Amino acid sequence: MNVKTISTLSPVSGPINELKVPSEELQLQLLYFMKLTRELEYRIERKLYRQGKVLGGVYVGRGQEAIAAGACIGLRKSDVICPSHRDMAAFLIRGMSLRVILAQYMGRKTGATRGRDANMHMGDLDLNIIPFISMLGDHVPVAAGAGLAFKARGEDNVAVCFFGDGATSRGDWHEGVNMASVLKLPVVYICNNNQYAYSTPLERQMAVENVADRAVAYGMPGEIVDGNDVLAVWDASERAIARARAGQGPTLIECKTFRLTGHSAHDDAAYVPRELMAHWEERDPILRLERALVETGVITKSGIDKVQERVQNEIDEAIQLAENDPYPDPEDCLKDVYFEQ
Amino acid sequence: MNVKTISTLSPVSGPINELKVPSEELQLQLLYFMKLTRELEYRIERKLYRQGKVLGGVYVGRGQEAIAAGACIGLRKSDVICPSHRDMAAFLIRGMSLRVILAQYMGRKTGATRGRDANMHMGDLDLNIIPFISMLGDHVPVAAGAGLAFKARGEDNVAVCFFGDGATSRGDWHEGVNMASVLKLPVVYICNNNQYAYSTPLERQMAVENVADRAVAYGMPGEIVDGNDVLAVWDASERAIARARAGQGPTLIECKTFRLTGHSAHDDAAYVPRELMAHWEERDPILRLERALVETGVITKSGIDKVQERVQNEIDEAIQLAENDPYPDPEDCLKDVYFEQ
Amino acid sequence: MPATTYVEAIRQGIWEEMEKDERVFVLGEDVGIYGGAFKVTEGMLERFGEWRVIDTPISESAIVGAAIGAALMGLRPIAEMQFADFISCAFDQITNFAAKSRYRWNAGVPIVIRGPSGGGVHGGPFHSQNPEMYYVHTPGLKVVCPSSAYDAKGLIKSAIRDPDPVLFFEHKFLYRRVKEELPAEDFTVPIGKAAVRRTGSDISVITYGAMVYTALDAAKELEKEGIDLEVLDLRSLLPFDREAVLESVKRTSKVILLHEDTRIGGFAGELAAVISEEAFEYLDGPIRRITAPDTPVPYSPPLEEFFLPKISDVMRVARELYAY
Amino acid sequence: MPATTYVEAIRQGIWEEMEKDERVFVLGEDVGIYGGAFKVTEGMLERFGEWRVIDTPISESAIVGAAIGAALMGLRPIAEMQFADFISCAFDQITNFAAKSRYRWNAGVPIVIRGPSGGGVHGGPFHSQNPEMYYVHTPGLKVVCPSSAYDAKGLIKSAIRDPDPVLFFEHKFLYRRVKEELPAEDFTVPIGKAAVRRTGSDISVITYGAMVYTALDAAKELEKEGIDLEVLDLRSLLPFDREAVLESVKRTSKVILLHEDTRIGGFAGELAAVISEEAFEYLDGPIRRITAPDTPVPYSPPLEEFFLPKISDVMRVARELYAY
Ligand SMILES: Cc1ncc(C[n+]2csc(CCOP(=O)(O)OP(=O)(O)O)c2C)c(N)n1
Ligand SMILES: Cc1ncc(C[n+]2csc(CCOP(=O)(O)OP(=O)(O)O)c2C)c(N)n1
Ligand SMILES: [Mg+2]
Ligand SMILES: [Mg+2]
Repeated sequence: MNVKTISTLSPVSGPINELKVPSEELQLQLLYFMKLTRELEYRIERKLYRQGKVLGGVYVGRGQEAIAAGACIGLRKSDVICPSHRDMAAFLIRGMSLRVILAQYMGRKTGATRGRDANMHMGDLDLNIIPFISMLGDHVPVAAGAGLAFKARGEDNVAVCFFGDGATSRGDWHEGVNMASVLKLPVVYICNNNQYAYSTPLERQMAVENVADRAVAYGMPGEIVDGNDVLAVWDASERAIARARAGQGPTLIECKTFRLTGHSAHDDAAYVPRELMAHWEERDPILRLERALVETGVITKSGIDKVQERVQNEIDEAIQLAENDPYPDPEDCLKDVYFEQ
Repeated sequence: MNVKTISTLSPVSGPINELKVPSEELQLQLLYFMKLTRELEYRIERKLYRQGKVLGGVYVGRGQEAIAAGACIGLRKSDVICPSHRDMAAFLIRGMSLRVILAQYMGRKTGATRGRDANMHMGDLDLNIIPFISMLGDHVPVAAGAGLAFKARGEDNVAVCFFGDGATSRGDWHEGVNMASVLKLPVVYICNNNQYAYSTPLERQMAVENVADRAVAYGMPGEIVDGNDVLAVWDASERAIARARAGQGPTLIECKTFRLTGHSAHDDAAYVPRELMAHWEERDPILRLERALVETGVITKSGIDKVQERVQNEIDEAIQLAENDPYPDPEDCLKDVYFEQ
Repeated sequence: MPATTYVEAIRQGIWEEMEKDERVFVLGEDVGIYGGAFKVTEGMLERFGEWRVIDTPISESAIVGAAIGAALMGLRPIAEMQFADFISCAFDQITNFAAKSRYRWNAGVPIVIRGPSGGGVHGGPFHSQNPEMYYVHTPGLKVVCPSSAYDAKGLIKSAIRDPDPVLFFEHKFLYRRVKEELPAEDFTVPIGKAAVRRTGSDISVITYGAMVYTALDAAKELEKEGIDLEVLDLRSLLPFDREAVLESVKRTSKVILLHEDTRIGGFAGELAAVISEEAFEYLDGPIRRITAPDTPVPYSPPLEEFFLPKISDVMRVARELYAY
Repeated sequence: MPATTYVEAIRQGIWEEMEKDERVFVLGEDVGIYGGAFKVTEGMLERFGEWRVIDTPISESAIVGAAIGAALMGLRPIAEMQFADFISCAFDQITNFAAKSRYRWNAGVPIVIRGPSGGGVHGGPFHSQNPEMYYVHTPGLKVVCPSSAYDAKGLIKSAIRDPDPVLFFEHKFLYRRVKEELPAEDFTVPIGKAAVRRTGSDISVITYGAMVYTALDAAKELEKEGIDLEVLDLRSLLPFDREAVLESVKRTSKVILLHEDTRIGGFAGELAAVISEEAFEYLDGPIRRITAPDTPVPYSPPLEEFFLPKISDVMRVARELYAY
């Protein structure tokens, strides 16, 4: 396939491209949410987990923050999102509080699932977030179903569904995108192609070069964007969202990116060549955005420091609150399996 | 996608095209097997079923006989096939006897599954036929696994796997062809696109025009052939089989065809427009082959009558045998759930 | 009023709920133009339009997944499995996404998944299955197996109105074989309540689905021998009517557990555990199970007949137990 | 000889079978370069090469489907599920294709499907499941749940050599927590044979997997009170050792059925049915079940601790039963 990758930011310096860009306010919001995401996941993975305050599995999106941020920042409250396991920015942008998120990771009663489920498995119907389940790809038809509800009711909301390159091998992924295509449902499918699924490189996952090549099989547009360029992600998402709202059906956006960490907190990613990691570290999406915003005068260097400070303070505060939040009562285990009056 | 449909036979008259054709002997064999298939399924669906001698569901491939015939005639004994529910010619070509097949349909002890399973669910390891299970698409990864065994052992056998257009919507179909592609397994995937899945037309099944368009998503060749032209099916299959034997991985062949009957014996296909049915009746693959063979002098009209006579006699005889074959003993129900010494 | 068949009762139940509640819709394979393989949704496409009667691709997992998503957004989906056997393809979505949703994040998934199950029609291993136990063993789901037209209609309505995921297993052998006059007015049958089909004093036969008739026929025969069977139709398996089971067992002190499903891990095991835990002192004899043997459902008539529990099985075991 | 952990025992068992029989191979996600999420296949890629240690796409259903196809062509596949929870995605292939193949057309499917199951490690609802019953209820399959390093090694070898599909559920809590010295020479543990872990005269505790240790710990405590528990480790659930169960129950006359899996439709039900059918006259008290409650497996420590059956549960029920 002959696909051009859309980029607005130079990989290692400032802006290179005069694509449609979001307002300065939105650019600053993106910076804030990406930095908040980075710092929050840093604390979870490198501090709280290592301190034994977060138990079980921890998966972070270090190096991939631009994707969920760029895709979610332009959504309406009435749209619904189905994030995957490296999309922390999505939760933050939708308005889930740091305390609720941290309490989730620490298994507290105040967490998004009141201690029932772990880590990224956070949902909230008031925020229109449908939570991920571990079975990769399962939320792909679920997102189609949300879109179906919108379409059946004549609403112009959209469902935005996130997944990794590896998840596209699941049967449910195929069934879900196929159904969305056949019924022309208002869904935007966003793939973070970080080129690995756990230790498995892309070429062991699919016999095509790009995840977007798979869109052809569903008669839907497949677009490749530089996933470490938040403005490019925003731009592609805006167009796909508009398409969905206009009743033209689903779009698949592939965001090329890289996981700047192991698969989960216990994995040192020894299987990733050092140079490859270094190559992508240079293309850190947050650094790229910072450089661009400084060059275009949207923010100063000290302005960036202030954002970092704000982010740290907010997280410090939230950790304090969450750490002091209560655990669920043991007998809560028995509740809410079914509707209770 | 820009795909050319390959045809060698004119839809309504003789040969139109000088593609590579099989030997005259093979052409005559194809004629025999297609006519045998037609007559056998006619007896099963229109006689034995209506006489109450075949119980349960009956699915036939009337109008689609060229597909399994063209794809199987060139296989080696050591190749394996995974037929679907409209591929009777496959069983016949592989050497399953009429009596075994008829006994299968009549639930006799001498049937391919000794009365345990129904209709097309026939398998025989000695003939290298892996039987279909009802769950559409399930045999697609199974075929990949057979190919995997060949490849792992360094054998140049191939697995040929058949399915309908509708089955390609199943998750297992996706997972299976994807795995075959990634591991470059020697599998030939053959789709009978008869444009309906039960009552559901193609456009409710997929948002692409051709099933072959889906091949792109797996980096494998997708080829469209006139599925009512047995010589074209043969030609495409030969090339795909050769490719698989040479270690170049799987191919998807889409055979455009039409179901000249209801979905199953109890369905009158009222949802199919009359003109569409008439259009395809004119393109009956057996009539097309007969005309071509007569025009090229491979057989005479009376030669064709003789084939028909032979076919009828063979089936008459086999029905007699099968009808007198015993039913399984009731207690056989309990046997062979596990290996028995 | 003419009698209504079991299959028509289901159709009516869905139809009436769709008339009453515009959130209710149907999706599945061939449910639209064709009206469903067994005609349960016949005429609905014309009446309710293509966004309430949705023909889908052959994608059981996505059918259920989409139902879940639509339910979370406020709709009330009814997903048809063309045969209940194919629910296996949606097992993951049902047991992991739908069943656990409320527990995890307090978001109910009010979906109904329905389809024809059961044997007796020469369907063979893949058109005759009784998949109920896979779901009975999954907390968060409800499982319903009606045996009569009245129950079928009343329970499908309860299922549609239920705030949690309900699996509704119809017995295809009963589709056109049982019928009865139904009330003209709206009625429901509560999920989780059993029905005593025949009161009796000697032995309780606890069963569900098509086996209810096997039990009743056996009871009629045994009456001649002076053996008085009680027949309890569970109607729902999850939740099941524990009180009714224990009440009956405590009264008769002898119990036969009967189902068409296979034995190991079948529902009779659950019942045996509950009874032997909670009514141990009332038992005057061993708990006896009558079930299909542990094999796939075979196709050929003599095999399938052997496979399915029969009136004679119930009679034999009842006589043994009576004499105990 | 140093002690071998449970997880290492499985690795050794697979390794030795691969050395001995070139038909044996491994496939699954991250089993090659990475050596498996829990390192069960570590070093195998280097030793056996890429066609015997196959990294697959994330496609559980195709992993099992491909294993079936390869097995039919004469190989002996071992399919890894990264977590046993994800076996749900392959449910259809396992229960319909693999389980019914021999019955239908006499073609055995000698595959092993293995993976880490069970809770106690704060894995939450999707990394802690006990999926055994879905397969125990499926004729044609075998289901194994080892509790010790010795059994893990002996049973994985039996599973690999078995002519039928075997589901091998490892308990991840035990992976590195239990170890023992293993014989240097080749040994197997037969599928379908239980092991008495502790002989006792008062009450039989019948269990499997990690709960064996809960039972043993409770027994040690109760000994002080003069209550003498027998602990029977089933090791295999399908087939299970009916004789050993009945023998033990007939001897002690009181029975506790203990499992980590949830209650309704759990294996305790099957055992209760068999016992109350075949050892009814020997019972001196109700059959008591101790199981997880009917909920998903919760994540937060206090919830998960509540969820899992505990030593104190066994002690409480044993005291009640002793006093009965
Ligand atoms: C059905 C299923 N199989 C296996 C896993 C285990 N698993 C968790 S994440 C992961 C890799 C996912 O790769 P990808 O989809 O590319 O997402 P990424 O982690 O790279 O963002 C695997 C195999 C799972 N969660 N679900
Ligand atoms: C998983 C599954 N879902 C539903 C069915 C019921 N069913 C049997 S054949 C069929 C239509 C198949 O259409 P297609 O694949 O195009 O094959 P065709 O019958 O047209 O040859 C359906 C829906 C099934 N057998 N398996
Ligand atoms: Mg990835
Ligand atoms: Mg078709």
